[in-house]
Amino acid sequence: MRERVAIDLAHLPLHGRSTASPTWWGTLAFMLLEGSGFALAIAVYLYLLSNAPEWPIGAPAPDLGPGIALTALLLASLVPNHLVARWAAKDDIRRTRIGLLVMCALGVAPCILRIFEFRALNVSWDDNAYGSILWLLLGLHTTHLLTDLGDTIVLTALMFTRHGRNRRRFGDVEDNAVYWDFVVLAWLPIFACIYGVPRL
Amino acid sequence: MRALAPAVLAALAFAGCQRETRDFRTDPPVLAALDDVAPLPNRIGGAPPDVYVALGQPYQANAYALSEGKRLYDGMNCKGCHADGGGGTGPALLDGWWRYGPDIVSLYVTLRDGRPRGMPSYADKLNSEQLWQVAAYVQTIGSYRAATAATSRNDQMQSRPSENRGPARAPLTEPPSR
Amino acid sequence: MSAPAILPGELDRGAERAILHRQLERTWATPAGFWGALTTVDHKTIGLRYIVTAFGFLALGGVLALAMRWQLARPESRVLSADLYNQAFTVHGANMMFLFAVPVMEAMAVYLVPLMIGTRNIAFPRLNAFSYWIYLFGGILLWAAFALQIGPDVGWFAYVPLSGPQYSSGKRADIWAQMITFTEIAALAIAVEIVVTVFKQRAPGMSLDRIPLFVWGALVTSFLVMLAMPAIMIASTSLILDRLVGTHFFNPTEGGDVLLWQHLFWFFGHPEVYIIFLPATGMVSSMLPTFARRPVFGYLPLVLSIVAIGILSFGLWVHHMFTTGLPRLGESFFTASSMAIAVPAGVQIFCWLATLWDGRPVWRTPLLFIAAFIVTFVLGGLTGVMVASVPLDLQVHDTYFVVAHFHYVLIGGAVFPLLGAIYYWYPKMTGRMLSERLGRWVVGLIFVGFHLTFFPMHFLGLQGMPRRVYTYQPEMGWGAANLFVSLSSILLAAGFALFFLDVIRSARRGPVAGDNPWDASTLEWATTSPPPPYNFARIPVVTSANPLWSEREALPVVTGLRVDRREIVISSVSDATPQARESSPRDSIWPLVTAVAASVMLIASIFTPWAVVWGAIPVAAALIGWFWPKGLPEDEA
Amino acid sequence: MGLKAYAFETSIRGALVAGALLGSQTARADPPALGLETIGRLELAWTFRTGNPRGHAGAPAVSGDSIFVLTPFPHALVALDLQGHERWRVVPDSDPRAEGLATGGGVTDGPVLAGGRLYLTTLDGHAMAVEAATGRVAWDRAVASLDAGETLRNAPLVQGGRVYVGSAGDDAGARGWLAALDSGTGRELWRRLSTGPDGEVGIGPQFRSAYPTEAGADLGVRTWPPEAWRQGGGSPGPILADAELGVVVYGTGHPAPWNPDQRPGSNRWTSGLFARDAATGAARWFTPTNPHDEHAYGAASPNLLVDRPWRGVDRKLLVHPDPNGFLQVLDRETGLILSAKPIVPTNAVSGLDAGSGAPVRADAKRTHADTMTRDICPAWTGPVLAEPALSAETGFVLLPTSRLCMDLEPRDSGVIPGTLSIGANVRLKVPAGPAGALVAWDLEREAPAWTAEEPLPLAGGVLATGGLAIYGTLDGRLKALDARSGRSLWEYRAPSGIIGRPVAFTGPDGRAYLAVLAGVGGPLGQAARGGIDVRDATAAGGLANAVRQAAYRDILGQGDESGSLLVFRLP
Repeated sequence: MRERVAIDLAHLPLHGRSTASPTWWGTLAFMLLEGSGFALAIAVYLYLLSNAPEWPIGAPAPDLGPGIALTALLLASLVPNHLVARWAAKDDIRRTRIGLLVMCALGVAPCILRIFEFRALNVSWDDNAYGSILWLLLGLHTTHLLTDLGDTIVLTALMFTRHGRNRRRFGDVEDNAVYWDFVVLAWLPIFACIYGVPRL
Repeated sequence: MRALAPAVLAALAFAGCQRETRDFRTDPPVLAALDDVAPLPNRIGGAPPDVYVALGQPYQANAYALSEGKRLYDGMNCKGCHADGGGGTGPALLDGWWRYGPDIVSLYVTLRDGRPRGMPSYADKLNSEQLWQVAAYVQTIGSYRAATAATSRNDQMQSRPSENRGPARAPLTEPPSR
Repeated sequence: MSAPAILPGELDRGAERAILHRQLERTWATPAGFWGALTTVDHKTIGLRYIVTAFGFLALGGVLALAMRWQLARPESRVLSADLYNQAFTVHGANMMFLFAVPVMEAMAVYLVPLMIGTRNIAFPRLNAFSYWIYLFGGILLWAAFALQIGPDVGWFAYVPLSGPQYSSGKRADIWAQMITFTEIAALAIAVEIVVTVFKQRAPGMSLDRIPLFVWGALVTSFLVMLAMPAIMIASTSLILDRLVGTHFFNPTEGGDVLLWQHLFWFFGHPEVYIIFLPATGMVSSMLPTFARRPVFGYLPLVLSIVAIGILSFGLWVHHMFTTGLPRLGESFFTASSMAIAVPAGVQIFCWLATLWDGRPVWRTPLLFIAAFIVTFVLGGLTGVMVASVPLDLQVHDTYFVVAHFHYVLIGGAVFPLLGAIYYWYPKMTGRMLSERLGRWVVGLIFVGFHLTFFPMHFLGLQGMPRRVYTYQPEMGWGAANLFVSLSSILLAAGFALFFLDVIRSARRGPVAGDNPWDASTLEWATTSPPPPYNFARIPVVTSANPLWSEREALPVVTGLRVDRREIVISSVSDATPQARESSPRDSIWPLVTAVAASVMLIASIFTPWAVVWGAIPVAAALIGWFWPKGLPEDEA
Repeated sequence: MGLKAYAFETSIRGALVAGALLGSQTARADPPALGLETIGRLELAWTFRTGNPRGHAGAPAVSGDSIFVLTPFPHALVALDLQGHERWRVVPDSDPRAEGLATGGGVTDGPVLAGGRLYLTTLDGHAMAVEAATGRVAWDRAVASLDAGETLRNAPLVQGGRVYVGSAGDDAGARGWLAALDSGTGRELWRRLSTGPDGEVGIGPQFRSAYPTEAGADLGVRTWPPEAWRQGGGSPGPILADAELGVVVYGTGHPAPWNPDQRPGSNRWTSGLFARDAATGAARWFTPTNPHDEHAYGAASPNLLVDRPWRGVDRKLLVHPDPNGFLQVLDRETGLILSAKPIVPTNAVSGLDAGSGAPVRADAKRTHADTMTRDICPAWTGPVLAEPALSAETGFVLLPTSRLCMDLEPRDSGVIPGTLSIGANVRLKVPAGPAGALVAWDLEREAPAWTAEEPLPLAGGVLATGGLAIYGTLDGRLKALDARSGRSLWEYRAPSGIIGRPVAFTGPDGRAYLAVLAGVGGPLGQAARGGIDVRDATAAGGLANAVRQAAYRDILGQGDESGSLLVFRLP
């Protein structure tokens, strides 16, 4: 078919940032499908609750200590997270590197607390359905914590190599920050389910 | 064409794999032959029937047979004395330290003929195949056969960690005090 | 004649057309040979592979169906043992739903969507490659298990407690559940790709109201996948956990619930029907104007009904559970919403009829399939309205009436349009036409064979013949009808055999097609058949909903893209204004490596939960290999 | 104070000498008797190891300078002198099959001394009479059939020339019965069953129940599904006799199987209290306490006969600590329930219906086939497993209680000879708070006078003597409390847990003795000795689940390879 040139796009940037980036939208899409996974897991929790004559079943409510500490830590991590995103948006390699190191530490710490959190549930996954759904919820979120931590660590390593000074990588740092927001925010309803609902 | 040779080889290797067969009905002559155990004079251990070996010891590594055994264990009131392996009126089975040893033939003879201290005979209640199934299941309770096949927990009150949960459970290293 | 060396940063502006093609070829082409086959990320190669694999599974599933019909042809037949029959109907159902219907629809989207919206590759092409491998390994898992006689034997929806730890010994149900995981990972990956491709990679000027209807169908389907498939992931994961580590999600004694399974399953399972059906309607809407020789009637109502069906499909799941004794009010609600979905479905059908009515129909094979689809689907829809009413559903639940109903909906509603779509797009995919003469035979045999096979099943169901029985007694009086059904199924099989024959034969010997054999209006016909690795030498600019009909002299295109790296145009979501020149990743072996590592982890986790821990390490390593920059021009920004 | 304790002749568990009356009658100025002041000086005189590892329930019998111990199955009857030397030993033939029917640890009780003879029953179904002086077996009768699932657990009751023997084995689907034998020859005089037609049960013209629900022909058949009464359970518990009224009184066990949905109906005459004519066995009255028993409670708990004023009128009372957690006080002439108050935390039963005497069950704790009901209190073992005692000095009834709860899931089960058709999955649980307590019940106020809490359930009987309450615990402590206040006065650490009942007596030397059997076992102590794998929460009737809890874990390792008789003496 014959063609006629209508527009010249040479002026466009070689890489789109934020909403102009497919990665950003891809991250959003993954958040949507994982979010619907979280929502369904919570729906399972509420469904089992609605069937049970008593809740929690055969166990005291989970101890609050580790859970509250972890929630506080996650919420606090949002501040450096947004700072890193801002520095990355400004292509500030030095601050981005420091910020990512901080975020690595803030990714490891919740994982350690999570170990104590599993112990604080006061119920094993094979005791009853209440224990099962608690472990599933916590396990599901832990998977997200771990994957994002792995992502952050690899990205941090990457930023310290010659590939770091690249707008594409700064964009990755921004997308990673968006995903961390999701991991933190997805935790809040789960936290309410695990710790709040048995105390109602 | 070069890719074809490995594919054919792989298919042949695959064809050699063991199939998990589930016969819902066993031939009567096989049933009769399955009862032909040769226990030692003290009735502990012994030789399984030839047909059992010829069939490839079909009960101990077959999940279906094991779960049939578990179903019978429940239905034949084994639980009344041995609970879910923890014992009670009868001795515990979970610990694997058994009065008549871990041998499948011992278990078969125990189930078929009973034992003096209260273990009844099931010879007139179960056929030989069912006896083998229960014997094989009981063996898995004591962890004498780990591995390739296991039953899982039942949809009922949780009594002990699921059979196939986590790494295989090793028998205790010391006999428990009696 | 070789192309001159490509300079770093070189643009496509000045080059002659032939040189430009060679430069793009060098940048975009997958190397020939085995290694190239393993590493390619070309959406066309992967899409074709996907389609061929899916049809391969269709053929396998069809053979199983024939085996079951052979067994059921006579009362108390001994062709298949009870155990084998259980596996046969389970593998048939699971195969057709998870390995054929959903993947083939997504595969068609993988192949067609980038072409139809005028871009050079799908978004996240490596994820696309990964998706195919994972899908393939999942399919092999199911069929290898069946060959080893450890195939699942619990029905394609694997209801607990039958599939639970107590009643389903061995690893059969686990294989079903893990096969689900494989295919869901594959489907979710494609859904993400399609959404991002449609949102961000449309040719400049392709605003929302110029998107081809098939792309709309694929887009809404992708959202359905992202919202519904997590339900089955949660369900199958819970089932595996129940079976492997002794959780109690479905153990009523310890606070679990067996109905929870059905809720989760049908929360996915009902949208699943529309995941299969919506792309099919999209295909119909895209093919119809070509053969009616006029733009589709009611573009906006068609788009709105696709979206409406997508939304309503989430409110229907309980109508699969009417016999479980739910509260009356809930049943009434779900009956009402089941009826409500007939409205957008009806709007679509009337739009199609209006398009035909007003056009000058050219009765080629694809249009014949569309006609077969409309007739059959309307019949299936009618029985659907019948089973959506609680009293009748109680009567025919789990009988052959339901078998007949869903085969009418699925084969009539999805397979007929799909076969038409294969006839329609085959020239684009291969450069050659399928035989029109054989095509008419195929339509005839399949249409007649289908109705003769499945229509009598309605009566068998009303006579009380239950589903999933491996035999029946002569006194039941079902023998004659069953024999008739079984004989008719040979006719249906013959139609499919002829179709496969034509497809294989025409790939080499069919008449050469040319760029646009049907004189169609959408962008995929603007490029060569088959398209080059880069799809379009220059990305088109879209000025209407039927660009090839409105720009008959010369297609407006863009320039200014680099030829030394794989470059695509990123455009805005609503009106497709160009925003950036983005790079598209090169071929890579890492998606395959990751898929192998993930498969090892998933299959091993059927046997031990520790596989998840140890198996995650190679998966993570492979992912790092996948994403670590290699210093290529594509990494520039 | 108008109070008379039927301590010895009518003793439920055969100790000749027990309780306050003897203590006070034989008291001399010097040497001192066992009492509040002297208990601190009590010291161990000697021990005798029985060589039997099972649980040692009940008490030894004492006569003059001899102590008689019947060891658990396989039994040996041993006569010892007061220095601990063996005089003679009788080892009856034993049928090892009895072990397979020995539910709840298979503890037995006895012997009983009467008229120079020792009467005993064996687990494998024999009733025997042995000359106390020589150890010669006077007679030996097989009265219970192992083939039918019957065993003998409770000590016989000897009174008026008759030996009363009650069967055990309702978990094996056996019909419970009470038989009377001639004490001279062992000839069976009559046998009455707990289920079946009126003729077999002994319902006749003499039968007058205080409750209208008990009237009607063949209730023992009609309140069951067809033929289900043939394996209906209802084994008698400990038997008491009132010579004045000429009756024997006992509770019947729970119906079989456990699953209530397999036996719709009120399942007469299980889970209730029977009074029978001592001479003919004809039923006088029956008071149901757990009709259509859903929790395997039964009513076969050890009772007390007390004569005291009740609301201003002198009455012959039956004090019955029912397994459903309520202490019931009945008029034993009519079977009318006068009072019912919970003695442990309960939730399965909220109270008694005044008109029918039937318990009012809480809907949340009802049980059905294949459905688990959680946290039912009390557990199937009931609150009182061993003999309570009446403290003569205070008038309090001393109740050794356990406060266990349970999760119960009844399941369908069939009767297969030689097996136990329990068919239920059960887990015992220790609720928050102490698992046991010695409760001093004030009959007047219908409330506890004081409660001595124990970390473990109490499974052994209580001795009330000299103003003291003496009892043993599962973790092997023998304790003496002040019966007025519950203040702890003395404690001794035994080599094994105690489920036996202490006896006090005065020897020919005039010194005060205390004897008790140590040897943990029984339904609440079985796990201590090993042989149970606590990884299975349902092992040993669900006991394993309780033992896995921290509160109960102390019991592990309390078992000894052999039980022993501990004999204490005041200096």
